[in-house]
Amino acid sequence: MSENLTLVQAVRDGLHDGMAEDDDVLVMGEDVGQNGGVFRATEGLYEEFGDDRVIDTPLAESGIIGSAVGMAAYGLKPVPEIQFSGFMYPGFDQVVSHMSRLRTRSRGRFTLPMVLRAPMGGGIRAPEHHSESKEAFYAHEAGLKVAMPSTPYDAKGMLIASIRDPDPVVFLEPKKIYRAFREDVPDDPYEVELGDAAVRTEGEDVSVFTWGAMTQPTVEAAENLDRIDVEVVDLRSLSPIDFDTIIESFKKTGRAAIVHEAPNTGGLGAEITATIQEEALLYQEAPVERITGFDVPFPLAALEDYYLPEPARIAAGIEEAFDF
Amino acid sequence: MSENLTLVQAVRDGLHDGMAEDDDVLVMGEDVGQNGGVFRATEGLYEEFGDDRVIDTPLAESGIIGSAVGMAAYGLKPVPEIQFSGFMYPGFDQVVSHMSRLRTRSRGRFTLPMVLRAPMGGGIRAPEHHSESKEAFYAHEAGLKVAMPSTPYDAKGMLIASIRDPDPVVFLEPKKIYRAFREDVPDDPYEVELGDAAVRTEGEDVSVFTWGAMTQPTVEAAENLDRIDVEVVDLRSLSPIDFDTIIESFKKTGRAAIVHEAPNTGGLGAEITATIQEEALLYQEAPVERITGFDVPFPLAALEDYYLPEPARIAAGIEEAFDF
Amino acid sequence: MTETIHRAPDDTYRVLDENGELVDGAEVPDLTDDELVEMYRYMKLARRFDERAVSLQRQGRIGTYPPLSGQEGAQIASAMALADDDWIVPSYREHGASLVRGLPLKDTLLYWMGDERGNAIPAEENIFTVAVPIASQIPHATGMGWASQLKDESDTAFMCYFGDGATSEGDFHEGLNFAGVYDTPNVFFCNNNQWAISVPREQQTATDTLAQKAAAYGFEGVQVDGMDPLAVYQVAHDAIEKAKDPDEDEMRPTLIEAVQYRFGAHTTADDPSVYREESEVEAWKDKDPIPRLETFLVETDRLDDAAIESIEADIEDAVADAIEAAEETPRPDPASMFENVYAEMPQRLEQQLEYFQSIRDEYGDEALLED
Amino acid sequence: MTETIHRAPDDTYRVLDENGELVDGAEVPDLTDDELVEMYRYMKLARRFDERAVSLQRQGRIGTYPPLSGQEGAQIASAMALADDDWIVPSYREHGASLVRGLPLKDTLLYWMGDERGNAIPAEENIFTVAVPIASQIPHATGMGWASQLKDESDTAFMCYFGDGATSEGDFHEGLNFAGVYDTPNVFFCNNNQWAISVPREQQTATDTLAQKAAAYGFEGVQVDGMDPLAVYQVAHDAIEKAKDPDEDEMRPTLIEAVQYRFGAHTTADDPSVYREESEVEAWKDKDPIPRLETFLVETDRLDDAAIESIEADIEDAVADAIEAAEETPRPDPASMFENVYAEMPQRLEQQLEYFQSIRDEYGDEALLED
Ligand SMILES: Cc1ncc(C[n+]2csc(CCOP(=O)(O)OP(=O)(O)O)c2C)c(N)n1
Ligand SMILES: Cc1ncc(C[n+]2csc(CCOP(=O)(O)OP(=O)(O)O)c2C)c(N)n1
Ligand SMILES: [Mg+2]
Ligand SMILES: [Mg+2]
Repeated sequence: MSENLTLVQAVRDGLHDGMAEDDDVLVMGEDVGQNGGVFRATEGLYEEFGDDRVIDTPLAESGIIGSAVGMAAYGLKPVPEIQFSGFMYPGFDQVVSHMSRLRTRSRGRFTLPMVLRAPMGGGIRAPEHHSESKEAFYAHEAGLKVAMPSTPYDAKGMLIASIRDPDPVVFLEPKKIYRAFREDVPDDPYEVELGDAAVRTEGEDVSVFTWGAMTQPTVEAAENLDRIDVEVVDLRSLSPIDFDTIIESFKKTGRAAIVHEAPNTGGLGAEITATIQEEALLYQEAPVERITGFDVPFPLAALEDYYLPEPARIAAGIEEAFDF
Repeated sequence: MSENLTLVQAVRDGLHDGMAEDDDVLVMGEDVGQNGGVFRATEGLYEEFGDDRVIDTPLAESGIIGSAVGMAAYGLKPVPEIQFSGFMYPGFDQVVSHMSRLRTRSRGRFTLPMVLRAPMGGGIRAPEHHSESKEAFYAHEAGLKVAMPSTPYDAKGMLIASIRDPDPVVFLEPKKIYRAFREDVPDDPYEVELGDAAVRTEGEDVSVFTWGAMTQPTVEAAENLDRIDVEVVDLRSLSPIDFDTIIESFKKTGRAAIVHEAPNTGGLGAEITATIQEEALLYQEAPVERITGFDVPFPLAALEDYYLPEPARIAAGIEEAFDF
Repeated sequence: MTETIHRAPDDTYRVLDENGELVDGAEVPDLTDDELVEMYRYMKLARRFDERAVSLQRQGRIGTYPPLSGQEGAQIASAMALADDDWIVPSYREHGASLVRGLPLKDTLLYWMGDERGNAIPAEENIFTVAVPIASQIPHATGMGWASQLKDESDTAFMCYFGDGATSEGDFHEGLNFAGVYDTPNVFFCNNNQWAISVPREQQTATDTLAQKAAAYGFEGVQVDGMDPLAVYQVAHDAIEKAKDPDEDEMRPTLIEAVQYRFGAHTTADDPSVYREESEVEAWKDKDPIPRLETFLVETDRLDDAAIESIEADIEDAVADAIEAAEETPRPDPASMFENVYAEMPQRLEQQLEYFQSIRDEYGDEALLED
Repeated sequence: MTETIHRAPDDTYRVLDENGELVDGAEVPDLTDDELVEMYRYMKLARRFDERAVSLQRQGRIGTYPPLSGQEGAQIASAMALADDDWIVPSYREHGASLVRGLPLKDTLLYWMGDERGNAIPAEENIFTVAVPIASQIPHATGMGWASQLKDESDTAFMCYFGDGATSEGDFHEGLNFAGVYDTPNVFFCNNNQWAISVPREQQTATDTLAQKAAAYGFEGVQVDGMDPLAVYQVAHDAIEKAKDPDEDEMRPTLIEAVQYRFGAHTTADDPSVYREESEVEAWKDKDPIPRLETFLVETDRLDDAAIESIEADIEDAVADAIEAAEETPRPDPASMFENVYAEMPQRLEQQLEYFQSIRDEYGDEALLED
């Protein structure tokens, strides 16, 4: 049995099933309770599971993440929500100093089966600080896993995999596509394995690696490019990254582009490019193109379309890689 | 006139001269006053400039950075110190949400001539959280400049350039080499321009890009490698990065290695590699080698030597690049 | 003079009752009739602006907008208590206070239209940029006050605004603690509107009042009826005085908790019916600061129907003009997003700008815009 | 029963005076003679361990180490007040409290020798890992207490330790505020040793006491003489009781400010003579908790010279054994740094481990070590 769901509904479904199958799972954060989350990602959970498992917290990100660390160390499986990924930073110390490394520091005595969810990215005409894409921060921090689904099916499956995972996962949800399209999503819980990329479009000429909300415009750009046979790979998991799939695709095409909305310098596009040339330089026929956000603070709504890679700019980048 | 100083003494000298030439410059942080800083980087400043300009603060990093933002916006030039870069994170929100972007957000009405100093990196047998190397976080954040000197001369010159700079600078000091060696440092204030790399050793075979405390072992490794003519470039400035010098060197050698102590995945080695292949793929004769920290939390003292790249491992990496 | 401030944190200061009558023993603040009418005018203007902004958002003419209706008393009166050289350090909901301080309504609109120029505070106005990350502006305000002191200024106060939810953030704590330690000339003005989006004040903290949190910093905390503009004015005025010129045994900073209510949604993206009862809203509407002040002014012969009518006409025009000016402002130049990142554009950014312009040239802006 | 806790924040609770005499009207806590002697023994052991550890550091046999001398009264007595199922959530200076709770001294040494295995708390002990980032453990303690409540446990208390400096951090504020809101079974035990490295308590905050900061969270804050182990025991005991089983009108959490002094340096890397007078240290040494308790025990015939001697001999052995055990522990396997990062090692880490082992094989460990 399945239902036709948007991505945010699939997130909600994943939370629901995760809570239903394991009493230790709980959801906490600002406005996640009666309000059902500012994006409705926790809608109805409060009514079903009660205020002991769907907890409205005070407005304090370090308190949320830090107390979730304590809860997880004490045997619960908290799924804290940070309302927007741009508001993770007041709690960033708890993420990088504790969440990522309690297992290491205690040599395995204390572990953190927790999932830190946050809507991320631009594209919804949101106010300042609401549109950031800083997945590179989390992927650079050992001890964390980082996931970013781009479809409703993956959203539910990866969220369930994250909740069941014994390690802490930063689960970033591209809010631009929260409601962009629907997909059949099984009613029962299922897992989409963390660490596995998905080939969205097969092709022979250029490999394009992307994730999150950039997957859609990348597939669109690929479709528009009649003369180039593009392979689109959606990484989905940003730590660990599925380099096997990346390298395999690249060895086939010898040409690649990477699309992400995060700023160019120091974004994960650099990591992927570096690894490609480490593992497959002899296959490389052209520079790997990076089609990314610019090295500027994410602009307010009036200019955000110009900041975000969209099909025309992506196609131009793919053509560069192809025509080199 | 000059004096033979260690790196930390040169930092102190730079602070001193910066304060002496401009009454708006002030130093603030935990234990920077009477105690002279836990590394003595502010020694004697309290006595000379008084407690209005060398200010011991409460133990609160967000308070320190946030109030420095307010001070700088109001016309002062604060130089806050964070005691160890691993303790930047409680104030990380102030760094990425405000310090980096107040100029942008106010369209230039408010600007932040401030320098955020912090000792960074491993190698001094320090306790947990005292050895981090996370320069990639700051370099990924538009609006910040990031500096990391590797010599006493540069430390003073870059610090003065940073203090005079109209924009906020994150000034990271590799504490492993705070007292490792001495160098003649001019008594008078001078600038080492931000954004300029320094070629430490010229060579024809392999270009090695590094910064901070890794410069020394890299130069040592280069010297040990008789059969390979190595060029060592110390980036010094990590935002902006001097890509002109990098690309020029690479075009000459066609081979490169990058040495940093930060974790491999998502470190700035990736950025440099990606840019090299973007700008000079046709010159590339071997994969760019990354010789870095591992993707694990920085280990406690007993194992830190194994974590940090040292001459043997660096030499092995350079050989890989050469022998490919 | 500072009896309004030296009081128990739960001893709420009041001047006007809900019917606009002076409460027993209360004194009208030392304001001229013109100033009192001006206060009224600003409150009406802020209210009218708010109504129009909400409706512009519904029509898709501006983006998400945070309404302030119900909170005009606290905002306008507190801002009016400031001297010209004083500063305000606002959150995102202080259009009212900013208006008093000289920010054109057009700028407020531009900002919520997603145009950064709306946040480019005119050079002569002592208003800090809008801060969206909750409580993050509090250390800035402390730092500004501290800087002013270090510069040997002695006559400037810094009024920082934030909400009830903000009191839970670490930055509230650190900012107020620094203010206590350095005895900075700050007034911390908490607009306790009972809700942080859907989280009620009672779930934000276990204390009876927010004012009592000042005990953790060594200075005074006081509650004021935030729906009573005259009470707010007096308390703000006294706190500002104390910030500039405290008595021997007084500390400069004050935490003011202005108890009030947000009549509307948290922002236009919010639906409060999910989390609160309409009856609660109605009960608070009985305390609406505008009719309250109006009654007082009319009954004390400071205002009459003709004046009200002319004020209303004026306001209508002012808001319409602001909307027109905002809507007539050409959209920002896309290339402007590369400006003001640094004083001087670094080479890599220049390259990105060049590439950006070449893409625009090649494909046209249309191709770069979402439909 | 909780009169020790329901008192003004500056009404410091005391049982023994500086000479080890009961203060007027004070009661000796309900402890057996054996328990009282045990308290004394633990304090002596902690002190002796501390002396040896400092000297080991001077000899280069361990790394940087944070001494606890002067603070034994607060640490030992508070930890002894806990039941077996209770937890402690320490900072980096609680070797004394951890010792009482069952952490082998050998582990403490290993940790400060830079061996992570020293932080691998034995599975049966209810001790959380050491937290170095100041105040960051406070939200953890709240989260653990909260989790215990959500699991319907009702008889577990969570004692969180931190210093005076920690009270300035945002995490102190957020952690205590959450504890108030969810009424968690926590005791927040502030070891106010007057100094945060070189920053004196008076520069940390403008308040008269740290205890009064509890007013910001809606629960009790109380000061206790932290150099008086019997007073500390009683207050900790009562706070723990209240955490588990509060009266109708009580909240579970308590903030305890234990006023005490660090006799030694902040850590072995610190030189306190730069920032504080020796006379201050001497004045506090007059309040040393160990002779104070000793006098009391001797004068009340609970202890005699023979017993003291045998305790001292015992302690000498225990510390020597711990040092021997730590020094005999083989250095950790270098490859162990790749373990325990994740439950399962990801492929890239496996590759890095493989590369690391190949480098070790090729060059030998000597080449990888700094001289
Ligand atoms: C650090 C941070 N966390 C979360 C948010 C999202 N958010 C915006 S407004 C708001 C509620 C604020 O409540 P309050 O402080 O009472 O101010 P009010 O909106 O009621 O004026 C939240 C949670 C944010 N802007 N910043
Ligand atoms: C977040 C953070 N900032 C700075 C430090 C560096 N540091 C270590 S101990 C210390 C002082 C702590 O003082 P206090 O809380 O009073 O505890 P005490 O050491 O006196 O027991 C500082 C500043 C740190 N460990 N963590
Ligand atoms: Mg509110
Ligand atoms: Mg202390």
